[in-house]
Amino acid sequence: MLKKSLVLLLVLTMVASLFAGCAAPAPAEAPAATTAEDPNKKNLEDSLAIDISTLKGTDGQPLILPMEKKEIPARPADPAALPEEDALHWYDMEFAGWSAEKINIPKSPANGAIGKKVVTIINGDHPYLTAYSNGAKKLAEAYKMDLKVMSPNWDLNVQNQMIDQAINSKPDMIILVPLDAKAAVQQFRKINQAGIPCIASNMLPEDEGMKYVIGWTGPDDWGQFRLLAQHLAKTLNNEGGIAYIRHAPGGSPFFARTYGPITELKKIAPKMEVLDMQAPGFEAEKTMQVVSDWITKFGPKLKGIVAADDSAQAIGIAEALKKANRTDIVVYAAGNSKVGMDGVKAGNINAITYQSAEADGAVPVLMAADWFNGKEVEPVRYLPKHVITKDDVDNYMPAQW
Amino acid sequence: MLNIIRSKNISKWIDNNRIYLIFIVVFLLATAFAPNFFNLFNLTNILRGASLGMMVAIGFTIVMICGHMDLSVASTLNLGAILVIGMQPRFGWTVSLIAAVLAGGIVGIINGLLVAKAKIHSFIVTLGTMTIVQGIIYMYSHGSSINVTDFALADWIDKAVIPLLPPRVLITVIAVALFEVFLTRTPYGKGFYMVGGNKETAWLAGFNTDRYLINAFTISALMAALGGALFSISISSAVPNMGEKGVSPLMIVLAATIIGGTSMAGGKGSIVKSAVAVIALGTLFNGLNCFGTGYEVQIFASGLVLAIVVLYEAFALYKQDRLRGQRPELLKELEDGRFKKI
Amino acid sequence: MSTENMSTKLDRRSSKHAKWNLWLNKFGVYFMVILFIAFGTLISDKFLTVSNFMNIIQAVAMLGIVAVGVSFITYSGHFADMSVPVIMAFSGIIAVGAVKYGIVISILLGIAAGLSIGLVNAFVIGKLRANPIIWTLAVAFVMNGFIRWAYSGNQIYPDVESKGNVAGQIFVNLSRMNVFGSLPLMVLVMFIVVIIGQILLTKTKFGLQLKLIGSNYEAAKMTGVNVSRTVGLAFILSSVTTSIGGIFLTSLAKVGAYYNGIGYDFNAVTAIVLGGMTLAGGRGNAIGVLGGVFTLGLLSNIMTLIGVDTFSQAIVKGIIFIIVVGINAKSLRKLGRDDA
Amino acid sequence: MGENKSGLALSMNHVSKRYPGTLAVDGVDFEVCSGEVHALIGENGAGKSTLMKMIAGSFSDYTGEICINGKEVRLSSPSIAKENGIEMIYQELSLALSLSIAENVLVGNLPTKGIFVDRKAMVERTRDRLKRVGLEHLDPLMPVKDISQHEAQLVEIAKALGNNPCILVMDEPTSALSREEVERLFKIIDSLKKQGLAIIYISHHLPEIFRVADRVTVMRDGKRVGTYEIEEVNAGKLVELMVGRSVSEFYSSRSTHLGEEMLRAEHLSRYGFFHDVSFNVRAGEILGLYGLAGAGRSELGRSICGADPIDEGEIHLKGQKLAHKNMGQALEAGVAYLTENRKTQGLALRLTVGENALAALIPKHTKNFFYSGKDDKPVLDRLISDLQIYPPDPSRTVGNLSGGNQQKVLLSKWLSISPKVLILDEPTRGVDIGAKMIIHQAIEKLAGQGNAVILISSDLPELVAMSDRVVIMRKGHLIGEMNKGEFNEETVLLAANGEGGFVNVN
Repeated sequence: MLKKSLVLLLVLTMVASLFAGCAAPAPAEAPAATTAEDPNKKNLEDSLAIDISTLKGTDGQPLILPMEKKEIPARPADPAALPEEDALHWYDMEFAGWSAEKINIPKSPANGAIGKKVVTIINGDHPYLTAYSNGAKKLAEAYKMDLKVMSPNWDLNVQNQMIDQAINSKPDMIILVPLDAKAAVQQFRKINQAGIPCIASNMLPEDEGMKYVIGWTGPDDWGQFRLLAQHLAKTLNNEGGIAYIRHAPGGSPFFARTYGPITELKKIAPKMEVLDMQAPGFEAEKTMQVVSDWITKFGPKLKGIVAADDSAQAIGIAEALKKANRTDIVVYAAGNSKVGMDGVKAGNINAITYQSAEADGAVPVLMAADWFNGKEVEPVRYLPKHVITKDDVDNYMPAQW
Repeated sequence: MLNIIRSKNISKWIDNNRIYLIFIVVFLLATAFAPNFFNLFNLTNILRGASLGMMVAIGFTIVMICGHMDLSVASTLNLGAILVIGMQPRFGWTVSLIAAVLAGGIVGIINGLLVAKAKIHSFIVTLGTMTIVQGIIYMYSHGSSINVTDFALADWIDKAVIPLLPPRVLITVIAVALFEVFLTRTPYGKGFYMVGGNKETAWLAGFNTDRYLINAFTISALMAALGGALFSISISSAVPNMGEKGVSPLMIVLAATIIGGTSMAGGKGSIVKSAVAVIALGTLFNGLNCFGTGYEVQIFASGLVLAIVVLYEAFALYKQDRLRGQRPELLKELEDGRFKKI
Repeated sequence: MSTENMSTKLDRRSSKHAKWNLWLNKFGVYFMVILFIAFGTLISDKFLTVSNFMNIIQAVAMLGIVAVGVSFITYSGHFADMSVPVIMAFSGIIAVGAVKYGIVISILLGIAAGLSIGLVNAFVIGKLRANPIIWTLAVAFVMNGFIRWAYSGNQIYPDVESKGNVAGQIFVNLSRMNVFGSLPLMVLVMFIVVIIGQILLTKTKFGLQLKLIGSNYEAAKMTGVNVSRTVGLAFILSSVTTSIGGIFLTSLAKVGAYYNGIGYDFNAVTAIVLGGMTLAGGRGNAIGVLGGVFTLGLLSNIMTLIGVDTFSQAIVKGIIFIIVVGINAKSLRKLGRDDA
Repeated sequence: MGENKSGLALSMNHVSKRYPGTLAVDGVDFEVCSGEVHALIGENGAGKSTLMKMIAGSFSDYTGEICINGKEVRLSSPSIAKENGIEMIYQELSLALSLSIAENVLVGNLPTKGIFVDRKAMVERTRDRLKRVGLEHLDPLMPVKDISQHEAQLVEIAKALGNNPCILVMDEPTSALSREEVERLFKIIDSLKKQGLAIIYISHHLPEIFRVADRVTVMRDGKRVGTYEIEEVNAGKLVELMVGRSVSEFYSSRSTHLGEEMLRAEHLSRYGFFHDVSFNVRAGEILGLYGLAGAGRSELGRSICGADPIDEGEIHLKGQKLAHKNMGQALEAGVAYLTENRKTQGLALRLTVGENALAALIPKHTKNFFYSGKDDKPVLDRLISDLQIYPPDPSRTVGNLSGGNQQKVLLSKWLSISPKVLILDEPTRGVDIGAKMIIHQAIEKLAGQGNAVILISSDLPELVAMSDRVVIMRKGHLIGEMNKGEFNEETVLLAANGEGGFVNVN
């Protein structure tokens, strides 16, 4: 009896308070309507006057660098029909976003970035993403934007809820780092349907998802790894067997950081051979085990290793090589974490990609600001590509994470 | 004397209904303090987010009532998700949904057979099948996520036609209600409690305990697969590794089931309470997120809730143990003042 | 008369059979190890080499260190410690933070940090009798949140924290160091932990009473065993070896971070159970656990040598795990020592 | 067959059942008629329980033929046995503690309305059944874990009776019951007999058998020794048949040499369990402690040995105050307690005889941190031969031993450390006569070595024969004591009931 009455009471309070709650948000919108033309113009002028070129990352590099151009080839009729070693097999993954037809994109208010409310939803907790958030905050501060960062800790279900929560708080812009390229489609669609402008960041969504966003910014994983592969081929004189330590399955890096170099090497150094690929996760000891097994299995055939991560994975590789005394094997990895750069400096890693986490976070905010300021925004904005080697690693210290 | 009885009853009542109290407290606090928390949109959002956990909690609770543990629910959920999306382009929604759920059922039957017939500890069996199923999922999807471009169903399933209850939530709520009725109101359902409470007795009373266990694991896997499938339908895509990073749905459901009052020893538990616990945890997360707190605070808070519940349970058990067999007339003697007060 | 003879004969045979089964249960995992070694030798001529074996052992050394500690908990019938990952992360991050005070203090503080979680577990589970899995899960949640909050989601580095003193270098080298020529320190520590674990389990009051507790908690209590202290000690010992594992892991990864140690909870249970310990408690030993750890290492090694991809490896591992445990459960049931 | 019996309800022809390593039941013929109480007796391990489990359908791999009402059936699962009208009351309680009484009583047979459980009918039906065993005061919706053990035993009986069986098997149904409850049970049995039920009654209590049984079958070593009309035999004959040799005098009189005071309890109280208990026991003395179920005897024993707390009062051991905080410290001082729950609290059933018997010795054999096993073997050999544990193999798993041998192992755990004061709580419950004698001898030997024994037992002949002095508890109070020569079974029982010419010492 007591239980029943409790449930009844609970339902009643819920229903009653719901109606109270529904009525509440209404007055909040009132002031927006009264805003006059003039302050808008003033705001735009102030916003345009802000100079962000002086902003620097914690590594001393400029936070914002000019965008790199990328050549977009024609799409083959059926990319999936091509062999996996062919770069065009991965066309839809690599060149997503360039040719997407935009749907229902809100028009820029062109009234200045200052004071705009932006919600950034990242995909999880990781030191890289901490640096990412810092970069985003730095730029938002420069533009006096109100930036809120949410993290779903790698949980897709939670990220979906956070998107709804973000929509519910009616921001001027949502920046989303999707957990997954394909699941992102529906996420962006939802934001788009809510009428909120949206920018995709870091993880490149599928072409289908790019329809709903103003643009995407982030590292050009494929391009970076092509660059890395070129460096690798040169070091090894276009010969030798390569093994790949992959990213965690489920995301585009899982493919970009393996098939980027594979397709590139196929093109520029066809004599080089793919020995094996394994995904031991981001654990040094497991990677060490895999690489040790490789050394046993392939012996002198193994000439180079490409890893998707320059910290734990690269450490595992270095340990295995050191134990086997194989100084001849070259190591290439993505990243520029502190651990990775230390590795480059110590000679454990031959080269890593330059992927500034802070810039990764800052560029989408910049894109948002540009959009608020009424500027033209390109659909894709890559971070600059660069391969860090022992020669220039000092320029990128101290590391961002 | 009357006092003792009354206080005993109240504490018993609180004990039985603690999850509702926790939920109300969390809900009221969030309503009072969290910005943008209390409106239809957000509450629908909470329910939508909780529906996956609620669906998984149904079967998980039944397995736990039987005194067992199903660690494979997270993998099974992924299996349901990946299959329904993977098969849709060729077979359409209906067939692929049925196939996905049935595939989950197969995992459950294997779990059940290994636990009931091979008599291996369920913790171990499901730890093994968890790995195996996850491997199969990766093989099926080649480590990639997959999607469909047909959004019609996705839009329908998550749209709040009835306030607070989009179809996905409605399906979940109906499933919770049906299974609760099945479990507590039908003789067959009661059998799960019997099997969990004392397997030997249940067997001697003529229950086919093995079949009960197999059924429990099958229901668990079916519901997990269904939950995963519905979730993936709602986003028109499936990710092979939900829960591999961060906090797995398994841990959330496990925590919720315990907070909801289901005993790990078996024989005790309620699906509705587990479901309410999932919603309560979702509300806690959502409310804290409204404040803009980071994920660390949210996980800290839910851990704290779990810790308090576990401590309270341990304390209640300890007290019960201490007081078992006390003679009321001797206590009366104490009250009369023949002895020093306790 | 004749029937009596029959029955005694039967008795003797069954007793012999029982002893064999018992032995199989205790050290059967090494049959599997031998089986795998034979199989590995067959499939690859590079398998049976010192360096390959060193690789295998070194790769599982940290898991071995952790698993032996956690096995005390399993042995006492308290399943497993879900707070293993946070203990590893916490001890590592504290050790890195303290590296500026010198390497000894760093390691001691690191272990003390892990120990502090272990002490809480020991009190709540040993004394208050909370459910071990759920409690340690709650601790994992709370500590995970706490570490993230305390370090604002950042990771910290031994070389930065040491402010240039040599301790940072030593810390990073802990997991890379060789002693006695070419024996890695980690492997040495693993063997020491196993030996100490084996002695503790089989040769001390603590171990024998732990066995009693694992077999029947109430009976142990009514035999005068200080159950809360003994169970608590199991959790404390587990936290100590887990901390050691965590410090090695952090040293290897060169960063202290909240995510270090993920997966070690279930991996440890896998190794322990493969090694012949049953979740019901009171059965198995540390040497068996070592065998379980070796099995996992060998399995990965052989599969990579054959060229099995990551996904199939997971499937094969899961199947072998279930089969091995199934055989073990069956042999125990034959003995009438059904744990189910 | 007798005239009042109407045909065979059950007959078993040459049935056998093999466990790994032992032939537990070896070609036994057994039969019960409708309207008959057929007692089945034998020592522990004689095969009675196995035979009964066979009837209950616990085994699918027995050999031989079982007929019910003349029709051959294969009783391969409990549900088949139930379908054939067989109900069983187990020695060990088989109730699900977390479920309600109603759900336990009506298990497998819940009343339904449509597809749902009919709660109202469930409660009513349960109430009816509880009334039959005198438990009408219990709420059917109360969880079983909240009722006492003897009530649970009656619930168990109510559960079996409720299914209207035609064959009822009772395995030691009285072990947890008080005298009044036993008497009520016998009345129920009488009326069931009149209704034409066939009842198989297993018990170690010979007086009970002479009270209820019509015929008796004796088993030994898995074989049937013989079946007799109850008028044909007497207690001595039955014991002889069970043990296989003549037992001239069951309880030997022993000469006691009482030493100094060993243990003195002063105004001990554990609030709500027992209040203001004072008594003493001397070296070499066996002190009987008697009381009806729920009188607080076991609780007193547990508190003295430190398993439970003491709220008030003092214990003196050899004149010195015993300030123990837990059982370990009490043991160190020399006070041990043998629990009445052999299986749940006494033995680690999955461990071996040796490991169990030496469990209490672990701290003593630990020197400089390490346990030294070198003294184990002589101690173990002595214990096994003293107590005649069978099989005499310390590496056997205790769980596979018969109940009597398990009890011996439990006792050996305490004998191994020869405590100054040993509190024995029901040391021979559910134990056959042979084992009982050996246990009694061991207890007397322990006392003879100058130790004190406190014997808690519901078995009145045992208590009266063994004790030098008896103290009586009633409802949580110690109400008096009687010296050797002053007490017999009747006076002790009357005193425990609060009657008779008994002087309250308080």
